Amino acid sequence: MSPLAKLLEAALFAASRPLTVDELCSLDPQAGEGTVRAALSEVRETYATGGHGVELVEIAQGWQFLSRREYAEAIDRAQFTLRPRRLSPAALETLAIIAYRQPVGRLEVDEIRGVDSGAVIDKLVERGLVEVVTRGEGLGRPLLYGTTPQFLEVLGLRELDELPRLEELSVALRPPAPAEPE
Amino acid sequence: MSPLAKLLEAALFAASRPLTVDELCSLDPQAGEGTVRAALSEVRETYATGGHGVELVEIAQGWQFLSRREYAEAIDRAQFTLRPRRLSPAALETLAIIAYRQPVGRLEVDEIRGVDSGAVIDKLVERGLVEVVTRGEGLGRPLLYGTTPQFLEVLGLRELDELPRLEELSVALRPPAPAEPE
Amino acid sequence: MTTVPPPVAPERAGFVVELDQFSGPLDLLLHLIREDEVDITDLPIAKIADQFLAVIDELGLNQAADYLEMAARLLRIKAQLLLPRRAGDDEWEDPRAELVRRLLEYQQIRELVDWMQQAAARRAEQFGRGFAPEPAAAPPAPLVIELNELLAAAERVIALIPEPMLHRVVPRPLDVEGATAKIEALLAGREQLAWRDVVGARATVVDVLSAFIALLELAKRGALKVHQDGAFGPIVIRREPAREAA
Repeated sequence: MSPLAKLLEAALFAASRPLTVDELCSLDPQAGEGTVRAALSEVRETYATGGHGVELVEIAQGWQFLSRREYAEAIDRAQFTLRPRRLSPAALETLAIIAYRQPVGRLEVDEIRGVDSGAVIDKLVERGLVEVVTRGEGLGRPLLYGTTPQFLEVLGLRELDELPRLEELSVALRPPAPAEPE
Repeated sequence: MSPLAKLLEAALFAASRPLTVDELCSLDPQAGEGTVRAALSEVRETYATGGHGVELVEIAQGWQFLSRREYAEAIDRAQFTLRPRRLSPAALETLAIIAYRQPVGRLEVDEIRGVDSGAVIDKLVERGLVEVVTRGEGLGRPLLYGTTPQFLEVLGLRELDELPRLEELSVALRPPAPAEPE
Repeated sequence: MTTVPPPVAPERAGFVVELDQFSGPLDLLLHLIREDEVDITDLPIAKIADQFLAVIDELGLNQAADYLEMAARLLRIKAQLLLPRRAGDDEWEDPRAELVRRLLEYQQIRELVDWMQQAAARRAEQFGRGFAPEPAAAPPAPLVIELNELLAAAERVIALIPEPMLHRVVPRPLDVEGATAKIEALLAGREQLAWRDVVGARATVVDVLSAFIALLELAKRGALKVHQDGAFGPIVIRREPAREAA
């Protein structure tokens, strides 16, 4: 490819949206629109004929690289767009407290962990692992949190009862009150 | 290029971050790691020899397409994409200490820098460069921090061991040279 | 001659977290040492201490704890060096040694920072793919949690809980009565207390507030006197002579 074509290729790759011909012209003040259009064709031809997995497509009055349709499914399946996530130790701790003590309020979680857990709880809610299940008694009627069905799903459990009963848990993470019949 | 190479090309093009070999393998459950690595080389060769504006680079324990250096200025000037914010000296100091001493607690960082580093560490966590990796022993079981893959990405490193070895530094912690007459 | 970057705006000087000029007291010290072109390992402490004090004064850092602490350290070393010592005393340890070690270590960090800055600048010359697929179309990131990870987290939480074990957790109000009783008990045994004796080393904010209010209350009642030699000095609590008999 010509130097101008390579510059366009680099810019189209790096841009966060389709680029118009005008914008592409601004990359090289010396080059006229005709030259830029010719270089653009060069890039498109290279990707069209060279047997590539991506192609240069005219879209929304501009130009953009897109992966070819035939690969879309495989890429979707691999779920690359977001990095597979593990929970941070802080999130796991908070989740453990909520799982074993639910329904439980933020203050109580803070007290057990010894640090402010508001942001961590919000993240867990965002991820659908935890949700507000009710409001507590007392000052301000605090929101009480519990785990969601998705929590069970991620852990591969059918029921909350399947969570292991550690001996120590009966001491430290014992539910605050005897369970009420439902 | 082979069909697998084209699939890898499409996936690497679509991703806005480095993809690990494991992730690339998940694209085609039939292909083994050896086949994937061979196809990866094929893609890299294509872009290395074909006179392209982008290249396939090994970075942050994975692979990523990046625009070639020579086009940085033109793309930057045209503002088609945001340049990452620069890190302050305080942030870099803290990062250096965490990178070399990980897992490391806040108090140790404070002591080496001679200042309270809590706010700086929080910022680094927020930017995804540093994360809590575990808790330490001892009083209050302090949170211990380590660097993330994104830290490698920002510095353009493949692995942590590409950081300079402490012995290579000119002012390494060894006895100073004999005093010269003044 | 010490040249210092332009001073910070005075209104910022109260609680200095991060300065534009220096990333901390060690950075400032290193700046002074480089300017004077002296050897770190043979630090001219008296001169550097004076320069350090002059700079924190000029920059209005008189309330920045980290800088003040370093200033105090420098003055102490300076004083120690002035003390006479016997010739040929092998036991003598250079009071500068610890500071020199920290400065060398810090200098090493600064060198790493230079290296990292260059690496980051080089990386910034290359752009990754700017276009990110529509978030709506993207499937959510797969989440991985292992059951044993969750259990390990539960165990960490358990280890965090101090004895005695936790029953029902409610937001704790100030416990002024408890603090009052504690101070009275301590004073029954001793004439004089330090603040630390009252609150202990692991006091929570609630403990500190409770103890402080209790102290003020007891002082008002004339049961004790609270004395502090100067700003930020240690707080001394003295029992008042048995007026309660009156």
